[in-house]
Amino acid sequence: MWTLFHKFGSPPWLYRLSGAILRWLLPITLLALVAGAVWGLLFTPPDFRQGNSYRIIYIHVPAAVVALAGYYVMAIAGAVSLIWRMKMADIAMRACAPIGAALTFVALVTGSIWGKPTWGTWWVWDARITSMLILFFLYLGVVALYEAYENKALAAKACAVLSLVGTVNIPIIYKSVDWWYSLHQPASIKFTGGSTIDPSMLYPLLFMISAFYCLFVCALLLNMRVEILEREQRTAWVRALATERGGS
Amino acid sequence: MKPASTAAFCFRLLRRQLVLGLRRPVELGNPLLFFAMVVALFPLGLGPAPDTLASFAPGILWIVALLSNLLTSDAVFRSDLEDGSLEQLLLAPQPLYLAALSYVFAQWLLTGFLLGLASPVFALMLGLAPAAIPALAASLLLGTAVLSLVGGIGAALTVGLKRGGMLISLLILPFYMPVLIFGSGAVQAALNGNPTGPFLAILAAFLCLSIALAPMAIAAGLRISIDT
Amino acid sequence: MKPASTAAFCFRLLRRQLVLGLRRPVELGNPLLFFAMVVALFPLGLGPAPDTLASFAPGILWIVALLSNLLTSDAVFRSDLEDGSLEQLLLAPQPLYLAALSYVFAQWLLTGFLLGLASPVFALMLGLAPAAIPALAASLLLGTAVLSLVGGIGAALTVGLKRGGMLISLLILPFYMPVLIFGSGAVQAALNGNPTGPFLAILAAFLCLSIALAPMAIAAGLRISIDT
Amino acid sequence: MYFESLSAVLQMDGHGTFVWSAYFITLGVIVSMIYVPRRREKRFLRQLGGQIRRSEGSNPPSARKEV
Amino acid sequence: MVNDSAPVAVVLSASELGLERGGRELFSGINLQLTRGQLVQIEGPNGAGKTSLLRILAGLSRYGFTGQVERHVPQLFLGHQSAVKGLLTPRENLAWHVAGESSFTAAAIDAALAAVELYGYEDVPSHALSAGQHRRVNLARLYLSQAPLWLLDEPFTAIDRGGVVALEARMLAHLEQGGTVLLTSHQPVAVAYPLLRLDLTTGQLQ
Amino acid sequence: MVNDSAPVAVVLSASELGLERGGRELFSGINLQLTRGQLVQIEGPNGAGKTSLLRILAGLSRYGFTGQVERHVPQLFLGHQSAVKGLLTPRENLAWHVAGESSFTAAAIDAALAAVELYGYEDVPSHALSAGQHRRVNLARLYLSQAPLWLLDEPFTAIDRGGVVALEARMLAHLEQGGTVLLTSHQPVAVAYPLLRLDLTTGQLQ
Ligand code: HEM
Ligand SMILES: Nc1ncnc2c1ncn2[C@@H]1O[C@H](COP(=O)(O)OP(=O)(O)OP(=O)(O)O)[C@@H](O)[C@H]1O
Ligand SMILES: Nc1ncnc2c1ncn2[C@@H]1O[C@H](COP(=O)(O)OP(=O)(O)OP(=O)(O)O)[C@@H](O)[C@H]1O
Ligand SMILES: [Mg+2]
Ligand SMILES: [Mg+2]
Repeated sequence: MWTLFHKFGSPPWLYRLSGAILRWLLPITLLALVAGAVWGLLFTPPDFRQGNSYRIIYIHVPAAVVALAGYYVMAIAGAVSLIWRMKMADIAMRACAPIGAALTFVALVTGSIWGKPTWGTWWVWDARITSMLILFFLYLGVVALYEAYENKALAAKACAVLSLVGTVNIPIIYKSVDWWYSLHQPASIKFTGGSTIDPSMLYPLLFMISAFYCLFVCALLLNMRVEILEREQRTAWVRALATERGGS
Repeated sequence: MKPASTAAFCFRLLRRQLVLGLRRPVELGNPLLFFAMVVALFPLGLGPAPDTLASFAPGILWIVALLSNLLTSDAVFRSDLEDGSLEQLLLAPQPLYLAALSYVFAQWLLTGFLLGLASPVFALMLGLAPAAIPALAASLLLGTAVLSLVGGIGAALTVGLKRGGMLISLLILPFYMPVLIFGSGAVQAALNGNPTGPFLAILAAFLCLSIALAPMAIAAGLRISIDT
Repeated sequence: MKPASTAAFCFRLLRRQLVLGLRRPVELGNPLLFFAMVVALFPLGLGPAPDTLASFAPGILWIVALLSNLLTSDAVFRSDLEDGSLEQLLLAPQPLYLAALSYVFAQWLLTGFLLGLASPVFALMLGLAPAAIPALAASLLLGTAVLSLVGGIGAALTVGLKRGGMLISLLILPFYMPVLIFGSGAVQAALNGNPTGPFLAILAAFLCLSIALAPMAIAAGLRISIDT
Repeated sequence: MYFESLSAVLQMDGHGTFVWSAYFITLGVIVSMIYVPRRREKRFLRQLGGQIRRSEGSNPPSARKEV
Repeated sequence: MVNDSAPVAVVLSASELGLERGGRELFSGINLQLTRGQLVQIEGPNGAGKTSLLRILAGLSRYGFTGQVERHVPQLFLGHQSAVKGLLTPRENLAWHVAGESSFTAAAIDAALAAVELYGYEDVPSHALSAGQHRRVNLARLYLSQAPLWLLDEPFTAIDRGGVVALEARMLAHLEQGGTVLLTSHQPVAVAYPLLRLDLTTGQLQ
Repeated sequence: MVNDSAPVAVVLSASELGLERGGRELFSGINLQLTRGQLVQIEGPNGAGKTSLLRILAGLSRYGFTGQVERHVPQLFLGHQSAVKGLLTPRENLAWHVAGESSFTAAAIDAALAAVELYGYEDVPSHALSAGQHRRVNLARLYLSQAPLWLLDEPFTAIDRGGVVALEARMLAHLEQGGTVLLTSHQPVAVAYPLLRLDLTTGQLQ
């Protein structure tokens, strides 16, 4: 266990491992995404109330779910980096933020496109949407803070502090936004309950959610690899790699 | 050498920060003027119909309080970083947790506290029903303390940045939102004749939580910021 | 020694200020993000009911634009004063009037201009009727330029002060108010289906007036501020 | 397959613009999520390789230490 | 970390310090044992890394360097920036100093201000002082503090010739009481006391 | 005001200058005629009023003093603050300098940076420079500017010994080309050139 922990702290090991994982995970992920999209777009019946626009659900919901989970991954990595001073946790945390921001962005944009035919408006201040918007700001905050620091070791520490503050706060934010929405009770617009969803829609949705999780892992590893190289650019193994692969 | 006792040190810091704030209304901002100014803008921008203004007064007052806190938070540690005082503070043998708390407390006294005291005047300007005024003042006093503590975290994390701009507003506004919701909720409840106790209790709980945790985050942030 | 031609000098200053602004991408994104977040505060404070929000949208957007301008214009000359660049600027043989104009223009490009371009998105988020959006963008583009010029006067007068600056920015605020009134008036007119031309023409007239006069006031203010 | 013809797929009973634009925006984001780090990695390795070759070929002109 | 188990004579020890900044190695392999009664000057041209080393020794830089530092006694660090608040008077600046030393009496503060020739300026806001007077407010802490170890970064900056002589005398007194002084300075240090030099390029104390 | 009718040799003249700051009279009755080829050092301890006088002569202080100043030629003023923007690189700082001199070529700027030993730092953001390097960016203007009159406030601050020697050589070259240098410094100025001293207490040039 302890040795595994140490191995995770070793950049060249992680770099090689991630290369091996990506070699099969990335194609599988892309294939699954395409398959899921085709399944959702072409092979499922339309929703009886919303017609075909509901097909957006197969990207909207997975993006939202994974974006939310991403914040916790980021915060855990931040905690590890602060407590055990593990360099690779720094790097993982740093890599989570832009991915999470991109997925949140997808959820917001697709949702807003969905809203137009469904509710006739691009945007409503619904509890879930509002808290997702806040999550978007949180991600952007981490990205911006990281970019603003010139010394990347310090940047990672600062982001770790911020994302830890975020973990304490996110449940509070979510609960308060929920409560805020229920207080104002606008009767006009409501999400349908997710529980009544038909299996013919549920299976492709679950499939897409798993594909998005894989996508998250792939993007995370890809980003970590660059980050590892940039941080370790003075070590012998990176320089060997550069002369071997970048020499041409 | 025996260092000053921690209590004496914190008191000294508090006094220093208060004097600095009072000598320089710009630095820690003059939240009251800002508040008055922005409250005056709302009727101009939204149109002066008294009934709509009054019904939105709780939200407006709380948003303005939040903004004025946001703006002044940024400066809590900045001048100390620029003239080297922050280095000295980090070298002090007393716990940084308490020093951070003193800084934030001084900032709150000069902004949130004053604002809470003066809020009835502004509430009357916007035509808020007098029954809601105690709830407004109480929620502002509690809530702005939370805002100051949270704002301190953002300030500590961004103070050392050469290219940070007003990054702080991006970092901490999301964390301000629960306070806004329950703060304006308390006033709204008072307006509707509902009990305000639960709201104030939640704000107090936020305050306890942030007194316990925020100074730690501030201290960590300052140590990072000072390290070039 | 022949000094640089005035046009080249102004262009150089503009470029310098833009690069300084762009070096901190945060700074650039900041007015926009600030705008987005503050817009998000309003539903949280006032409640999410779409129709009230929409009816308040012109006022809210204009007030937020004004605030974000107020906050950024304070900094136009501050860092230059602190590092001694302002002294050098005042010693330059070229007319200070044009140098001041370059500074303000760069500041406007990085705030008001971007904000005007991005405003349709925020307008949609608040549920503003699409018909009013061109009027909103046009009035913001014109109006924020006036705000930047007027704000520059306040910045120039207060930049050298060790204490008491907020008072003068308070003096500047009355000059912001007509812009706010006509700016939100233009959007309101578009909402009601009235012609927006007159409002925009008045804003353009304000702009001409302030281009002619504000840089002179800024130059005078800088000379005073630099004199200890 | 639920749809009868390609044009039905594209139109989706009038919701086609919405559905397809949502999918294409998502596609764009996903592609950039994968493409951007890969390109950064390649470019970084190429730059570093060049830098190493240059420093091996010629000594830096000033006396300062280059690590 | 203040570690009381070390022998009393050693006030600060550092081993194998190395630092790299902006792709340049500034120094490496610096081993340093400062003992009581030592006067050490860090030598090097502009950009050699003197300030960076001093900040590491003081504990202000905590990330990004290699090696170990152990601090055994309280220290007084005076950096490039003077830590003097323009809005406070010199007297207030010293009385409410943030470094957390013991509270000084008003008489002690006045004596220290007199020693740095600020008599008559105690109650002027510090922003109305000249460049040299501003730095002197900070130097007054040398007369107040009881820390055995002084870390001084260019203490003579902006100080006139008389001031430099007085400062050297103060350092001598501190050294003779068993204090330790580690300083950087581009001006020659004229103290009638054995001066050790730390060469950053070799890492040797001579 | 630049006044072309004056005899060419006089670059700056001041008559009966007097200044009072914070209730203290700093100087009075200063009459000064600076001509081409003069090297003048303003003398006085900390707080004597050297910076204040220099700012009056440069035209930065316009109110609050008595007497007249006439400036006949373009000048280069380097003050206590370096006017170097931390976010810009040294090269950009010089290329986009706000003082409005003629646009310098990239080659001239690089040569000036090399002259102040910043070769290799041209493209580093200036906030990542050491204290001395930061000031050197500003001093590079001495190699670029063609102004005949230099007003330098403590130009040697934070500069190492080699840098001071180079700076003195640059001043000598400027003087020999008919330039004028008026400076303040607490360090001795070692230029092989007749040095005049302006004593602020007597107002005399010796
Ligand atoms: C621009 C913002 C958004 C718009 C306009 C929007 C719109 C929609 C619409 C129209 C539906 C279908 C509802 C129905 O079946 O009646 C939906 C479903 C859903 N949305 Fe969003 N959405 C947005 C953002 C979000 C965000 C940020 C999340 C994530 C937290 C989210 C999570 C979901 C989920 C889980 C469903 C499917 C489950 C259900 O039907 O209840 N949406 N959205
Ligand atoms: N934040 C930073 N980022 C990158 N490099 C830096 C940073 N700060 C300093 N440096 C570099 O570190 C080197 C040493 O700086 P330092 O301030 O320690 O020098 P110094 O010896 O004190 O010089 P001086 O005599 O000019 O004060 C310089 O070359 C500088 O370029
Ligand atoms: N803003 C001000 N208000 C009042 N008095 C001031 C102000 N600025 C400076 N003084 C006073 O003017 C005097 C001269 O200051 P000046 O900066 O000219 O001194 P200096 O000769 O340059 O000293 P140094 O060698 O320390 O740089 C000082 O005694 C100072 O107290
Ligand atoms: Mg230094
Ligand atoms: Mg001076």
